[in-house]
Amino acid sequence: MIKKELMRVISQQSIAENIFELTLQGDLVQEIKEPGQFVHLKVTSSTDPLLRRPISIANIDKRENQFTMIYRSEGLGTRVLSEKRPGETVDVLGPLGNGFPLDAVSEGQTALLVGGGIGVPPLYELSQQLVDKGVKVIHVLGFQSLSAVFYQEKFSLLGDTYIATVDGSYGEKGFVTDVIKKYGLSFDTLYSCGPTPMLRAIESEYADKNVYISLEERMGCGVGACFACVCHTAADPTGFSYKKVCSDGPVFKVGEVVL
Amino acid sequence: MIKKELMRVISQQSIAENIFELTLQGDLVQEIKEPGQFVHLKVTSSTDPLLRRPISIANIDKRENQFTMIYRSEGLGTRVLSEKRPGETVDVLGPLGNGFPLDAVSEGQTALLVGGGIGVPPLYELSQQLVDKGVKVIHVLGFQSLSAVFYQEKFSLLGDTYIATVDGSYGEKGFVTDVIKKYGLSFDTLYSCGPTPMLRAIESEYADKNVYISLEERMGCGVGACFACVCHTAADPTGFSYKKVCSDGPVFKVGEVVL
Amino acid sequence: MSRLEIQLPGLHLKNPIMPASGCFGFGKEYAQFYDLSLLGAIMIKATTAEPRFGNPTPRVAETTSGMLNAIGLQNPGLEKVLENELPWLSQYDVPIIANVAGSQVEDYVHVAREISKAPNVHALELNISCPNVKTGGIAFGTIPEVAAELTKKVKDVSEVPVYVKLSPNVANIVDMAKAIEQAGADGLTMINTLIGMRIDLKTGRPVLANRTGGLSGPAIKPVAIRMIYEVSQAVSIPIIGMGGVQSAEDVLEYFFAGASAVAVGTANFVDPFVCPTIIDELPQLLDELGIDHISECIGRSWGKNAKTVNYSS
Amino acid sequence: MSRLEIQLPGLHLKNPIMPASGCFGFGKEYAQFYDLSLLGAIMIKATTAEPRFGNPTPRVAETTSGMLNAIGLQNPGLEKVLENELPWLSQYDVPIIANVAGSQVEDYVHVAREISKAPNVHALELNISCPNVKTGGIAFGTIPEVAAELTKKVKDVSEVPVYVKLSPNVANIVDMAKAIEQAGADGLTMINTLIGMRIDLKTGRPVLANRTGGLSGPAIKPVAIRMIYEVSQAVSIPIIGMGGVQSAEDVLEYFFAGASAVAVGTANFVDPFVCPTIIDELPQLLDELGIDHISECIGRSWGKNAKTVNYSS
Ligand SMILES: Cc1cc2nc3c(=O)[nH]c(=O)nc-3n(C[C@H](O)[C@H](O)[C@H](O)COP(=O)(O)OP(=O)(O)OC[C@H]3O[C@@H](n4cnc5c(N)ncnc54)[C@H](O)[C@@H]3O)c2cc1C
Ligand SMILES: Cc1cc2nc3c(=O)[nH]c(=O)nc-3n(C[C@H](O)[C@H](O)[C@H](O)COP(=O)(O)OP(=O)(O)OC[C@H]3O[C@@H](n4cnc5c(N)ncnc54)[C@H](O)[C@@H]3O)c2cc1C
Ligand SMILES: Cc1cc2nc3c(=O)[nH]c(=O)nc-3n(C[C@H](O)[C@H](O)[C@H](O)COP(=O)(O)O)c2cc1C
Ligand SMILES: Cc1cc2nc3c(=O)[nH]c(=O)nc-3n(C[C@H](O)[C@H](O)[C@H](O)COP(=O)(O)O)c2cc1C
Ligand code: FES
Ligand code: FES
Repeated sequence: MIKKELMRVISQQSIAENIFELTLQGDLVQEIKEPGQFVHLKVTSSTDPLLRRPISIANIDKRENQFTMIYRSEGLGTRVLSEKRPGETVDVLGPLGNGFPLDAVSEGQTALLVGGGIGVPPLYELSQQLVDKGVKVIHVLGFQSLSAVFYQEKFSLLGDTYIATVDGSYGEKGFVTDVIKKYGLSFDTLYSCGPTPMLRAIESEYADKNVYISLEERMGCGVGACFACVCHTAADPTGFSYKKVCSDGPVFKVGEVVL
Repeated sequence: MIKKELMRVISQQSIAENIFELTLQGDLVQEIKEPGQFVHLKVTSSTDPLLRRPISIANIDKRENQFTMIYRSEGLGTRVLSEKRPGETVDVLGPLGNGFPLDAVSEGQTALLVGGGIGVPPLYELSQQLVDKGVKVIHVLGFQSLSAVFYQEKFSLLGDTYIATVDGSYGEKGFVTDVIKKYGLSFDTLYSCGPTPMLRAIESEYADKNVYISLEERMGCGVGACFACVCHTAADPTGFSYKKVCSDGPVFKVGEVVL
Repeated sequence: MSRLEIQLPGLHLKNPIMPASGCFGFGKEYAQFYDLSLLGAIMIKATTAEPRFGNPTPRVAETTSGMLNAIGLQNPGLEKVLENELPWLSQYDVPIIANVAGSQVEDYVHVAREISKAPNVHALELNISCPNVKTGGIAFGTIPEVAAELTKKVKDVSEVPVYVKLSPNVANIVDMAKAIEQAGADGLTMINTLIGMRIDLKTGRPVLANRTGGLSGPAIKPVAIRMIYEVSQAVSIPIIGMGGVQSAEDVLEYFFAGASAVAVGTANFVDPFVCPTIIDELPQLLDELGIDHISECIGRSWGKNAKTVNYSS
Repeated sequence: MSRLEIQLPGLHLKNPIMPASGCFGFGKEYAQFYDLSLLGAIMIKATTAEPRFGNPTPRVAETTSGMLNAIGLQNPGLEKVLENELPWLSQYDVPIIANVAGSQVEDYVHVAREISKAPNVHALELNISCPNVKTGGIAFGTIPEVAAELTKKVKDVSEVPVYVKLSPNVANIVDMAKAIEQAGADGLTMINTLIGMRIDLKTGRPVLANRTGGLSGPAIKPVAIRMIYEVSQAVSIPIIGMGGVQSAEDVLEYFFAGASAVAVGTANFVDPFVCPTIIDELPQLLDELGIDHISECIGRSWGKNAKTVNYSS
């Protein structure tokens, strides 16, 4: 069930250039169903900024009633969010949307988790849950440059982890798809979250495979009411049928929607 | 000289119902010339609220580089201001305007200081400077009710202090002018700050006397540029001549401007 | 009788608070948060004769204390609204105001005739002012004669009272309102969005795929208040006001200006509970202001030239 | 040549930043804060033939991320402006744009003829759009023919280029702009304020003594950007943009939309140093965006249908 709660800031720290890790506490945590779901944040009680900001859930700790998100300080909203200190509160609406299906891969099989930039965070909770389930995980994570890399060690503890940077300042130079090819990584299921061009590349390479992707779109309500975040369905690419990223997604099976 | 400075909050406390005493520290304090001048405050870096808020200077401590103001939490701006904690900063523009002339009364003479509600604060600094100068001060302070009364003791230490409340819940029941009459208080110079109806009453009673009043008006710029705060001059009550409350005032000699 | 109750043509409102069209879909999403029967009414998303996909994304952009939208009237079309959405809503004890849109007169007339037959549709809201559709929409909203003509035609076929939604993107809102009143409209709703734009410095292009969009939210409230103040004194049909409403205070400011009910749009996105919260807070605010019944607030700010308001119970 | 330098009819601007009319008086007050020669230009307070006291107070009211004003064109009148204000300003190395207002054609023509003779007045800004004067003002700003007629008459007598200030309170800003361009205007300035109102719940009355006022500040920026985007592609005279500008980013958003210079109004009240601060920050922002000269930004957002911009150096 979707809740709206003033959650307490437990910790906030910068973990890479303009990248922050924020942990919040509140009962809303008990409602989270799957990795890949997101929350919609109101960072101030003032009207500037006015709208909520969608941020993925990167780590869940139900025992402590806490969850963690990782976000980049981009514009006004995330900058204000990055100034929150422990003890302060954040107005959280969530959990929202449908996440990555765990049952799309079975114990003993291999899952390839492919993330780009701020698309990496939700894969961390996913990876932990897959490992708990006995699935072999391999991570391929793309970043702009060394200064933007985060969570490499954490992912490494869960499975093989390849890092690619666009400028080659760290790990492999190039895109995540290059890395997958170069090392001939094979998998039963691929889960991915990142910029649309990356998702398109994955779609064209592995259309025939068992692939799940998480999309980004500008949002209004975040709950399916305003029609801000729709995309065409692949079945009817120019017609009237549609999916809402906020409430039908953000995770879709590849080939379900038009990227 | 008018400065714009991010001043540090030294202390903030509630001293009566919805009334707060706020002390700020910064070099701007050295620029303050007279009691009755005011500052123009931006209470948030966001655009809501957008405009600055004019607040009088109630106490000056040049040695500590601090000044104190006393304000009522009215609407959005003063509510946000009242949430500032020590260590935080406030964006202050000031000192602004012309205050109460000290040379309008000489050593050994008597000054009557008449304040109403949030018009009382600037009289406190005025009273101290008059006493330093060897002037005998008498205070007549009007409030809505007991819960709104503040600084009675502090004023009492400087001179006779009469309190009037509109509802009679404390001190004399009625208006400050009633109290002045009732006790037949006489004076060489009268200084007053408060709601316009009170100032009008004083004007009509003591037009022939040596009286100085401090006006309130809604302001834009606070520095004389926007023509938001003008009033007609008594010499030309319907013509083109005018005074700006922010830069010509807020203190005027009674009979100088049309109330 | 409840101090929040308001009677308007076709509408018996428990309270004068309703979600604005397009900001509440067809109710399903917000039914997760509270019982929709708490609402005074619901203005459903614009319905057109045929289904519409709407504009490409991005469809929304944030502005200072406001937002731009260019949804493009996406909706499943008249048939599906009649088949699915309205029957689903009928489980709630709340009058529905059907927002009717189109690109030519025939569309409006057709949708109005059919949708006004639905048992839970108690009034129509003619959307002659959508800034986000290339043809129609806006034209109907800027030329009084065209608006009046359309109003007449729709009145002829509608089985429920017809409210016409005014666009603020005009030089003289009073002329428009009068023309529509003379054409037989039962009420007015105002305002729709102002036309605006945001440009992304990184891409150098407008943020919205549609380039321009409709500006809503607190930023536009002063424009709405002014227009309602002017129009409410020039016409004698009731006005449902909207534009940046977020609080009980905002609601009363609208009533003081001359509105008889208020719709809440963008604020639903900021706080899904905003409508029931406002409904809860109104009685206390009335107490603070010493007002017995909210209908006493209608047109309070008019002063001398105030006309008596007789359409509210 | 400086990367901020801009050439416009009559105006050689060191940089494209200038205070907007009515938000800077005649400069004296802000000269306490910085050297006015730092500014690209100064748009002085509206000047009328005779002195004006303006409207009763309260003259300003705050709105969410904006403000309303109803000053009513208070000014000392043409004679005093020529005698005192302009000579005082001539000590600074900054071109003056004289904002000319009136309630009938003759007034405009008289003021334009005389004030355009002042040596430091390099351009006129015809204020045909002041929402706060009962007669004239707004009428000139809403009917294209009337605006064009006035523009012609003023052009005939002015010794310096004439910019016309557009009102946003119209249904079709492009028609207005084209009519004024055809009438011979050298440039456009836009936008003036939107008409708005605030009501005080305690008194039950409008906050402004004038009841309605002009809405300015960040709240209106998206409307200004949209109008400049549309007008700049429809006319070939330059536009000085204004409306809610607070930062270097805002300035570039205006350039991308199609403006060739930008005026800052309300923000001066929030931060008296806002103009020099923006001027300081612009070069770094241009670096971040990889832009050599600010003139390259003009109309960047137009996309395919972009027309070449040739009036900027
Ligand atoms: C489902 C989902 C999950 C996301 N998860 C994360 C995450 O875990 N970590 C992270 O750093 N970012 C994430 N994002 C992107 C994040 O929402 C934006 O970076 C953020 O909204 C930018 O807000 P701002 O105030 O910093 O920027 P501004 O430019 O001030 O934002 C202006 C407006 O544009 C919207 N906006 C701007 N960029 C984006 C974007 N990329 N996607 C959607 N809306 C945008 C904002 O929400 C706001 O409404 C996610 C986006 C979506 C849709
Ligand atoms: C020269 C001067 C000195 C003042 N000194 C004091 C003081 O020492 N202590 C104190 O408590 N108050 C003082 N005031 C009044 C104070 O400025 C207002 O109470 C305050 O601006 C209200 O802001 P708000 O955000 O709480 O109310 P809001 O209603 O949110 O304010 C909305 C707008 O109206 C303006 N406004 C509202 N009330 C007033 C008012 N009475 N006078 C001027 N502008 C107003 C605000 O500045 C703001 O622009 C003074 C006013 C002036 C002009
Ligand atoms: C996302 C969105 C979609 C809208 N869709 C419609 C619509 O379909 N029909 C309509 O008449 N108005 C529509 N509107 C306008 C609102 O109903 C309302 O008139 C406007 O947003 C002002 O109110 P607000 O400031 O409370 O949002 C829409 C507004 C938004 C923000
Ligand atoms: C207090 C005030 C006074 C104004 N006076 C004038 C004026 O005399 N002439 C004019 O053309 N515009 C006047 N304007 C409009 C501004 O020049 C400007 O067009 C408008 O405020 C939008 O810019 P902003 O949002 O940066 O303030 C005034 C605006 C304000 C706020
Ligand atoms: S954000 Fe409103 S429907 Fe998805
Ligand atoms: S507040 Fe601007 S002139 Fe006084």
